[in-house]
This record gives sequence, C-alpha cells and structure tokens, in this order.
Amino acid sequence: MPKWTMVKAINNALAIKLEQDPDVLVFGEDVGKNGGVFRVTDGLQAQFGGDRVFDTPLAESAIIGSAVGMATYGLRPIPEIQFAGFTYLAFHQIAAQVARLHFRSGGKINMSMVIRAPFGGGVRTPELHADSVEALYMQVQGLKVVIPSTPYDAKGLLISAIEDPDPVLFLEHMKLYRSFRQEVPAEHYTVPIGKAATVREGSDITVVAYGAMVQSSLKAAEMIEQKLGASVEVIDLRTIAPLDEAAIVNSVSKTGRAVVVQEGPRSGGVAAEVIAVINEQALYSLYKPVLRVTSPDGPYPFTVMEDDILPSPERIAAAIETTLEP
Amino acid sequence: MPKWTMVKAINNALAIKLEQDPDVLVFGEDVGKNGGVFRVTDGLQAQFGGDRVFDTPLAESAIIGSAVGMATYGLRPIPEIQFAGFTYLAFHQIAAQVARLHFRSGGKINMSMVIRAPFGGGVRTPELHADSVEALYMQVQGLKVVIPSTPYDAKGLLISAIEDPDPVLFLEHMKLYRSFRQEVPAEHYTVPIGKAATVREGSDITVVAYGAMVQSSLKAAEMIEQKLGASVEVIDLRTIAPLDEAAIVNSVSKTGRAVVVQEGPRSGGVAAEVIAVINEQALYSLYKPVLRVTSPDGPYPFTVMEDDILPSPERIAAAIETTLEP
Amino acid sequence: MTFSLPTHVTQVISPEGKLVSDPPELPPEQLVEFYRWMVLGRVFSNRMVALQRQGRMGTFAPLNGQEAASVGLAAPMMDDDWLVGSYREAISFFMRGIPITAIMEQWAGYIPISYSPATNVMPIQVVLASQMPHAVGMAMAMQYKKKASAVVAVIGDGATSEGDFNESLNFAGAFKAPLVTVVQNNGWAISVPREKQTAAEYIAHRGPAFGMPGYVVDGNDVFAVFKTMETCLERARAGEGPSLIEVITYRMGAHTTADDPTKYRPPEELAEWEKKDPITRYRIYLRTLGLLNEEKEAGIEEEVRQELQIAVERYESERPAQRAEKYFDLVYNDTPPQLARQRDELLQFLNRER
Amino acid sequence: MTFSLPTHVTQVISPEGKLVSDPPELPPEQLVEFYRWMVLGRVFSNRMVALQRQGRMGTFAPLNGQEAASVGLAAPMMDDDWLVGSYREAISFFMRGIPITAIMEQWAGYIPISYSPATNVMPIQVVLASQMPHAVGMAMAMQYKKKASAVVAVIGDGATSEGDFNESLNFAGAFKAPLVTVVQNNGWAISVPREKQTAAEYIAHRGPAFGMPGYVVDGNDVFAVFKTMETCLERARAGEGPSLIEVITYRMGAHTTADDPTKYRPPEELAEWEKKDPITRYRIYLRTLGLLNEEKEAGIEEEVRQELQIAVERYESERPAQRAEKYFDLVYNDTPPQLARQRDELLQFLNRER
Ligand SMILES: Cc1ncc(C[n+]2csc(CCOP(=O)(O)OP(=O)(O)O)c2C)c(N)n1
Ligand SMILES: Cc1ncc(C[n+]2csc(CCOP(=O)(O)OP(=O)(O)O)c2C)c(N)n1
Ligand SMILES: [Mg+2]
Ligand SMILES: [Mg+2]
Repeated sequence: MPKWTMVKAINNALAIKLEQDPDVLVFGEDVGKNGGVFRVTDGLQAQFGGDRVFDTPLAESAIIGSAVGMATYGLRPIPEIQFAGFTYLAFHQIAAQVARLHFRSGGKINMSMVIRAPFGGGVRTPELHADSVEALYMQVQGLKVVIPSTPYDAKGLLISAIEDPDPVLFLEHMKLYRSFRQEVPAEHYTVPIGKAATVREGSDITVVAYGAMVQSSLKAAEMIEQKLGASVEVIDLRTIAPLDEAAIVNSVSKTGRAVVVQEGPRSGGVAAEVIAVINEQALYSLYKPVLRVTSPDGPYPFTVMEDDILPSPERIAAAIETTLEP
Repeated sequence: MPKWTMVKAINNALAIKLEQDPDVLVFGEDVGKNGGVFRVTDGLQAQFGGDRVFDTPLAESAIIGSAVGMATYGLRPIPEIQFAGFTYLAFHQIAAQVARLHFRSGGKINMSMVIRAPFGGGVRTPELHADSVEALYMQVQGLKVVIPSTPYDAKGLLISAIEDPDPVLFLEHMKLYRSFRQEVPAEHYTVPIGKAATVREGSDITVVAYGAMVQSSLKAAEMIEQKLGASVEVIDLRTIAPLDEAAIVNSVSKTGRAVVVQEGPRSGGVAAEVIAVINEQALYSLYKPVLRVTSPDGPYPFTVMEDDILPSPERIAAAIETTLEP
Repeated sequence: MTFSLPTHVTQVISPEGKLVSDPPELPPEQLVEFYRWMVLGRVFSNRMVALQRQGRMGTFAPLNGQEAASVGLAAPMMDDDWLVGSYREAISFFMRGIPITAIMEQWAGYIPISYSPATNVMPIQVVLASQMPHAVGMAMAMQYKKKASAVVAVIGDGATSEGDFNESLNFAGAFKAPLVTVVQNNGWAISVPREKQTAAEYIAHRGPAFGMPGYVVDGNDVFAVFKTMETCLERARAGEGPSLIEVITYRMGAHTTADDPTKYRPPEELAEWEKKDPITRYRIYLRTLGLLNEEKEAGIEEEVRQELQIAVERYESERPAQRAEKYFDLVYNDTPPQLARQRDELLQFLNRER
Repeated sequence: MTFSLPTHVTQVISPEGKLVSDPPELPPEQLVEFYRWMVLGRVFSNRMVALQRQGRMGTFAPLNGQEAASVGLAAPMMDDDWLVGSYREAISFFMRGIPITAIMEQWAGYIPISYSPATNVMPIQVVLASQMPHAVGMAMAMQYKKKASAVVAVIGDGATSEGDFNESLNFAGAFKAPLVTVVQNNGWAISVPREKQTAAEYIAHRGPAFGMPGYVVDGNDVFAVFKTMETCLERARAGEGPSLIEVITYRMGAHTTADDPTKYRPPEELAEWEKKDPITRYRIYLRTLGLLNEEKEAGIEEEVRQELQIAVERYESERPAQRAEKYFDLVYNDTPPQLARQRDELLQFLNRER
C-alpha cells in the first residue's frame, strides 16, 4: 500500500470524488493552477479541467455563499477557504445560511457541501493564520465539524463528508499535512463521521484529543507509561460536532480519570463540552476533576512564543500525572 | 427614584456618556432620527446632534471596522448592530480586529468601544433575528461580553463598558427591554464588569443563569421553594467573558448542587464552560451531576414552537428538582 | 470591455398612463394577467397587515407601491430560471408558483410546509444581501450544467451597501454568470433614505464597475421593468454575462408592521409618490386599450380576495399542529444520538406538562 | 454628482526615463530622497528574503517592483495624516517613521516593540481588505474632530474583491470622508491574475460607482503616483471627499517566501516588466537631471545597507528575550483572575521545564 502524507491523502480523496461524481466541484483561492498554497489540490485542475476545479476572486463570503446556490441546484460543491481563520469573513454564510437552509426550508433543500480549510498552530504562519476555529463551529447547529489526525482518516472522513447530505466543515491541521506518512488504500473507502477512535487503549486514565493534539497526547501517554507504568487510553474525537459522547463516556466510565486536550484557548472550547458530557453521564465514575490542557485565554500567540503557549506533550504529561495522583 | 424599563435605562446611560465625553459617538442602522428599531437611542440625535449620533449605510462589517479606526484615533465609538445575529456579518472585524488590535500592537493601541446589540428569543421576531450569540463571543479572547438582566444593571454595566479601555460586546435581551420596570438612579453610576450577582440567596442548590433566563430561574426557584421548601440560590452571571469563576465556585461549594441555564443550544455553550469550572474547582463538593437546561442542539426554532423549545421556568424547576434528589 | 454609466431612467408608461416609448409585444390576456398579479399583491399585503394587527400573523413587510416592479421582473422568466429574492417580492414568488400559504408560513415563523424548491424559488431571505452569493452560485451551476437559463436576484436599495452584494456582483462579472440582479430601490431602508445609503447617483453604476451593464428603470412602470428584464435575461441565457437593473420605486407603507414611518418620513413624499402609483397608472393604460373597465376590475378584485381567503383558511387550519415534535427532524438528515436524546427528554417533559 | 469612468493611465516618466508630462515641483534633495527610499525598499526586501532563507525571519512578502508606488503614495502625506496599509508597503511605512525593526518584528511573529502609533501608521494588516473600514473610520474621526488631514489606505488588487473593500468605499462616499484609497494593482493575487479578479477593465471604476473620482496611474512612475496623490489629498483635506487611485505595477518576486510563482506565471511576463522597473526608470531620469551618477548611487546603496545592517542587529539582539511571560499582559488592560491563574500555572510549568 502506498505511504502517503495527509496532503496526498486529501488530494486523492478529492480526485476520487471528482472522478466518480460529475456534480462535485472544487474551488477557492489559488486551488487551480497553483494547486493550493499547501498543494492539497495539486494537479486536480490539470486532470479534471478548469470548470471542475477553479480559482475564484478573493471573497470568502461569496465563496461559501455561492456554494449555497450550487448545492441548492443539486451540485456538491467543495469550497476551500485558504486558512480557517478567514472563515470569519464568511461566518454569516456558514452559520446562518449553509447550516440552516435545510432547516429553514422545512427539510426540502439539502446543503450537501464540504468546506475545507487548513487551521492550527505550531508552524510559524504569519499573524492571524493559525486560529483554532472548531469550537466556534461546534456551536453552529446543522453543520458537522470534522478534524482528521492521520492521513488514513483524512481520506476516509473526507469521502464521507462529500457523500454526506448535510454540510461539513472539514478542518485540516497544517502541522499534520506533511509531518508523517501512513499507508493509505488507493481506492474509495469511508471513515464514519460522528465516531471517535480509540487510538491507544489503556485502563488508568482517558486522554481526549483531536487534530494535532492527538500526536502530542500519544507522546505524553508514552512518557507516562515509561515514567509511571500507568496505562493511558487516548481518544481521537475526529468529529467535533456532533460529538461521539458514547466513546467519551465509555472510556471515562472505565478509567475514572480524564484529561482533555485542545490546542486553542480554554474558555468555551471543545474541552468544556467534553467535560460537561462527562459530568452529565459519568460523574460518579470520576476519581478526580477532569483537567484541561489548552492554550491560555488569549489570542493566538506571536509565533516566537508559540512553543511556550500551545500545549506540549510535556504539559499534557504533567496533567496526566496530576490526574493520576490518588 | 424613577422607575425605568431597560430601554430607558440604556438610553439614559448613552445620554450621560454622550454628555460627559465628547469622544463618544453612537452610530448604526436607524439609530438617528428613528431612534433605533427598539427606540433605545430615541431622542439622542435630537439632543446631541447628527455628528454624535448618526445612521450608517447598511454594512455591519464596516460599522464595526470603522469603529476600529475611530478607537485608534482616540474616540470611544458605540456602534449598534440592529440584531445580534447580524454580528455574524462583522464576525471577522469583531473577532480578529477589534478584539486583537490591543494585543497585536503590543498593547499600544486600545480598542475602547462598546458594540451594542439586541438578542434573544421569545418575542416572535422574524427568522434569523433571535440567535443567542454570547457563547461564540465568549471564545473571542480580548473581548468582554456583558449581558444585563435588569434595568439597573443595564445602565451601570453600560457606563462601565463605555469607560472600559477594552472592547465590550453589550448584549441586550429583547424580551427584557420592556418586560418590567425598576428604580434606576438618574445620575452616573457603574456596575462592575466581570462580577456576577447573587440575585437570590439559598443554601440547597445553585442556579446559574444570565439574560432573560434570570427571570425564568427566579420563577423556578420560587416554584421549588413552594413545592419542596428547598432553598435555591440564583446567580446572574452578568458578564459572560471574563466569567466570574469565584462567584460560581463559592456558591456551588456551599450548596453542592447546581443547574446551569442558557437560552441557546446546548453544545459548546456558556453552560459547558460553567460546568468545566465547577468540575475543576468544586468537583469534590458536588453531590450530583450539574444539569444543563438549554435549547436543544438545533437552529433557533420557528417562532410557533419557541415556547416549547426555549427553556421555561417549568423546565428549570424540573431540573432543580432532579438535582435536589438525594 | 467597459460598459458606460447609465444616465437616464427607462420608462414606457408615464404616471398618467400614457405610452412614452414602445410597449412589449404581449397578448391581451397577459396584459390583464399582469394587472391581476398587481392587485393580488396589494390585497395580499393589506390582508397580511390586518392579520398581523389581529395577532394572527408575525411581523410583515408590506409591498404596496412595488407591485409593478415585482410583476415586471418575474413575468419574462422561464420555467428553468430561478428566482432568489429577499422579503418584499411576494408577487414575484407567487408568479413562480409559490403558494400564498408558503409566504404566510414564513412570515408567521412556521415550518414552510407548502414551500417547494421545485418552483425554482429559494425561501425568503431576511438577512440583507445574503441571497446574492446564492444567486451567483446557482447561476454558476447553470453555466456548469450548460443550461440556457438564468437566475434573477432581487435586493433592496439599502442592502446594496452590504459586502455580500458587491462580492457577488464581482463574482458574477468575473465568471460571466447568467445572473440578472434587480435592485428594488424603494427610496428607503427602514429610516435611511437612499441619498444617505450611497453617494453615487445611481446604484446601477455598480454594474460597469463590476464589468456588466447597468440599467435604471422606472419601477412603477411594469412595461419598463419587463422590457429591461427581457434584454438582460436574453443576454444571460446567451452566455454573454450578468446585468444589473435598478428599478426606482417607492415603499408606500411602513417598513414592516413593527415600523412607524411617521418618525422619519415627510408625509408630502408619500403624497408625491401616490401620484405615481403603479397600479393606477397601469389601470388607466389598460382602460385606454379597452382591456379593463370598472366591472372587470371589480371582478378581478373579488376573485383575488377569494383566493386570499382560501389561503388564509388553509394557513390557519394547519398552524396549530406545529410544536416541538417537528423541530428535531429538520436539523440534520440523520439525527445524531445526543439530539435524539434531547428530543426524547424534551418531548417527555412537554407531554407531562400539556 | 456623477464622476466619469477613468479611461487612461496617467504617466509622467516613461519606462525609458523620459518625461511625458509635467513633473511635480520638488526640490532636488527630495528627488534624490525618493530614490534613496526606493533603493532602501529593494535592499530591505532582498535582505528579508535572505534572512527568511536562513531561518532568521518568518514568511515575508517581497515588495520588489512596487517601490515607486510606495514612495509616491507616502511622500505627499503630512504629519497629521494616517497611513493604513496592508503588508507590501514597507517603504511607505518607513517614510512615515516606522522603524525597520518594527516591520521585521511583525513578519517574524514577534511583539512589535519598536512599533509606535505615534507615527500615525496602523500595524501591517495581513487579512485582506480588513484595514479598509479602519481607514474609513479614522477618516470619519478626523472629520468629526474637524482636522484638515486625511487617511491614506493601501490595498492589493486581489483584496478589492472582498466585501470590506466595497463596504468601505461606500461608507467613505456616503460620509464624504477624507480618505484616499490606493489600490496597488501588481497584476497578481498569489496565483490569480488581475483579469480573473474582476471583469471591469479598471478597478478604479469602482470610484464613480461609490460616488468618488477614480484614477488609473502608472505605478512604476513615482511622479505620476505622487501627483495624483497630491490632488486627492488636497481634495480630502478640503472636505470634498474621498478618491480612489489604482496604480498599475508589478510584483516582480514571489507572492511570499512560501510561494513559487513558476507554478503559475509565464517567465516572459516578468521579463516584460523588468523593462519597466521603477528604480531603473527613475535613476535614468535623475541622471539626466545630473542628480545621480554611479558614485552617488553606490554611496546611497552603501548607506542603505548599513542602515539595514543596524536594524537586523537590533532585531536579532532583542528577539530571544520574548517568551510566554510577555503574552499575558497584552490580552486585556487588566488581566482577569482566570487568565492570571493560567499565567501562573503556565510559567511555573515552563520554569520547571527550562
Ligand atoms: C444584515 C442585516 N442587517 C440589518 C437588517 C435589519 N433590516 C431589515 S430590513 C432593513 C432595511 C433594508 O432596506 P432595503 O434593502 O432598502 O430593503 P427594503 O426593506 O426597503 O425593501 C434592515 C436594516 C437585516 N435584516 N440584515
Ligand atoms: C481574507 C483573506 N483571504 C485570503 C488571504 C490569503 N492571501 C494572502 S495574500 C493573498 C493575495 C492577495 O493579493 P493582492 O490583494 O493582489 O495583494 P498582493 O499580495 O498582490 O500585494 C491571499 C489570497 C488573506 N490573507 N486574507
Ligand atoms: Mg429600500
Ligand atoms: Mg496583487
């Protein structure tokens, strides 16, 4: 099986769907000839033509809004927003139009589309390019939010997203684009939306993470096992909305301890929702408070202090250690 | 002392600051001659002139963005967005520009401004007008989010907000605009931002609420006292960001039980953050899981089903009753 | 290619009901049909305001004064075309096949059970200019599917100040999308008059700025609107690109039932525009042609009132049935487990309470 | 009032360095000073690219080719004016008094310790068109404060497709704000050529559409830019309202250090524009006047290199000091208790680890 980066896996998922379904269109800023600023759409215009894969003027709201019209007409648009932070310029179209047209039309119009956007920190992007946006969109009801953490998942989840009748925001962590390769089948396959993955089995404590924090959590788990001999379970949420509550609750009910890791700032984030779910459905299993490992409550940091501010494997390990104390 | 509605109290706070500070400007859609669609700015243009209180073209992003320029120049703009749901069209300017310029400039530019907007449900507004937006903006670091629940607080908090060197999103629940009157001093006074209020003392359970849900929670507390003789404490958060964690933790540490009420959908809301705070700082005091009373995880409902979908005093009372069970 | 700035207002029928340029070539029945739609629009609007006053309807935006524009823009559309509008073009929606009850449902805050996308009409859009990128995207989809059809987008004068309007015109120009955008310039955006909305003399000047022709048309003149629409629709269907039409009309009523225009608008202005009433003008013209007389007019009005009465009855008879049960199925195509749990809990609670 | 669509490109110095219309009246030292700024810009840009290659700098957007435009737009500004730009106008920023280190700090992702708002310059804006409403608001503030000053806003051609650009021009027109907007049309928006960005022949056509004059200027001609800016600044300061200037120039380098233009851009195009290089052209002209010769030019280049060397040293010596400690004070004016607690916990952890 070929070993692919996440960039290649996503490119391949797009190619498969462009091939299979003439209603699929890929568009956005620089996705055509340039193949995207991260080369995610590299070669797709050459292969499928400029009417399937094309550049747009620079206007995020119109990019998303035009996808609404296309989806209403029956196409399956896959608009790209060059960096997820720039979805803020299309926030209204995403939150009030894309996510609600199915509802507002009494269920008569489907917004089958995938909004793709790179996000996340740790790669020294210019200012305002690295925001973690998933917790905002978790609040946007009617939208699904998916964040893959491996090349294999990225391809399978993206294909599921494109085939989903509901709109999906597909967030690709920039740090994962090329950080490692994985065996990825060349053919069509899906990974289900709404299902978390247990990426490391363990019995003493549960670490809930997603995106680039999954790798950091796995490292932390390793450290803790080495240091304390404790058995750490790591859950990769994969879908942020709707959350796989059962996976979280089952694991915490088993381990009785949990740490939730999120790259973005603390207040009102995904970790808070995970804790609320644990509180509601597994409180009596808890031996200790669930700790959050997050960035502090401030804007995305100046990049020179990125490494200090973003959660590191060490910080996750420290939180695990604290939570393991009797 | 005069008895005022919240509309009048806010109007008076604006008038006091327009009078005291020549750098204060009030602007937005229909705030001038028309006095705002809810009459909140009624008479202000006549009193202070068209260069202090004025209408703008219909462009939410430019309304907020122009306030950034004004604040940088040293003014204290008070832009109004006609309905809080329409802040989505200015989301980028609020989240990435207003909230971050102080940070990005190395602390050298202050974004002293108050963005006022009516929000909230239960008053049969047209589609897309009633969104609860506070949980989104709670995630916007650098911004303060204030929601008054009484005329007295509205005036004092708004004056604090205008005098604050940092930007404040001031959300006014439409249902509270005229639902009751309260004695409000005619002169200048402030209510501190970042401090919750204990609006009802009690010892058996804590109800955390804000906005229109404070009134509903007080009704529920009354019902429970009548029915079960239990003593219910009700906390009005007043500021959503930064949250008054101490007030929440102190109360829950005392009562050992809590219900958190929020008008908007459940996932990723303010209630989740409150529960995360309780989990982190008062877990060992808890006898029971903290329950959330919220709208379900869907878009704002069709208004004909508003009363079913939004939390009612009865639903809050039911959650209190469940939580009080031994 | 550079288009020049429009300099005059196209008119076919003067306010006095006289022809000032060539009328479109249309069969007499269709001319009367136009009149019927205009009357239906006005009666509908007045009835909606009355229902709202009686607490039987939500907030409503009256359309009085804009009947000719709504008829003129919808009439030359073909079946495969799509209409993407805002909230004051009920007549255009009706002409496309949207039932009256569907519009009532939407203003009442009710699931639009009688709405159907098979009419090629998107639901009413209440967020200013948000429909514009939808319209462009749909036009791009038609282009991609190689259809010789077009999208008609409708928007108010005030909403043209929104970013979405301008981004969309620019998209349409850049992609040469088959889009005809109609700005219903009714002089006001709630309390903000047109002069304060933009410094340009005509909103239609935006056309050339985004690489498409711009037209200014007397919006109270159904023929002028119809003819300009025909030109632009042909252009769009022929793959020659988008156009922008500004129709100059007047909002004779309040902005919505929640608005009080006496706060901001001089009564003389309304009086002035009453002289230019689109229905009166067209009625005089049709009488000159012998197509209308008092009796025929009364017949049309009666017919229209009955149609409305049936719609009101249908709307009201179906309304009480909608409660929380219906809510949960509309969020996603497949209800996720937590939403299903929330549904069960809520319904259990409500059933206990009821 | 209706402004007409601009139809020609204003030029004063031809690509061959010859005068084709009247030059601005400026003292010789200032003419040489312009040259010095252009050279500083190019040397700065090349140095930044080199630093980035060496891992000593973040992603950087080279400005090569746009030197004349940047000098010409900043030169006629007065002390009380404000400059609100995007990210490719470092020279304009320098001319307003922003230290070189401040720009380095911003591209390096570093607290802008040497930035000062007292220069009347806002920080670099990397989110397209977001600076535009800021510029309008500032111009409105000047108007409110009855200052006879103006705001200069700078934006790229691609960014003019964003809603914020258009909302802002409309605001500026509607409020008659003292704003001069300069579109640095360098032919490309990353890989998207100007022709695909908008169907209009000139972006400056947007001026009349929003009720203000629009100009098209040869952006590689410092005099043409300077003279048009003077006209527009005077207009603004005199309370006559905003203007829009499109300067036609070329991005000779990559979009940023992260970009590879060979993926999308034909090499012939660059070769064509090299013949129109703004520095060469101006150098020839100044030589004709006897204001420059090889020796003087070498002197200027040496001076500029030294200035840059000092800036690099200052930037690098201060850089290592910035760690998480500095972060927390910048979020709010008063740090709320939870943030203080987060700070204490994080610093304790980091101190343990270090
Ligand atoms: C984005 C947005 N901002 C504000 C509003 C509130 N609002 C509703 S209608 C209206 C005026 C619109 O005027 P215009 O576009 O001229 O249309 P008209 O109502 O005159 O038909 C305003 C400000 C809204 N619905 N959406
Ligand atoms: C809102 C937004 N969308 C996308 C980007 C990514 N981006 C950065 S520069 C650029 C191209 C800008 O082109 P132009 O405005 O012509 O300026 P130039 O870089 O040519 O000077 C893009 C798409 C961004 N920074 N902001
Ligand atoms: Mg209008
Ligand atoms: Mg460019």
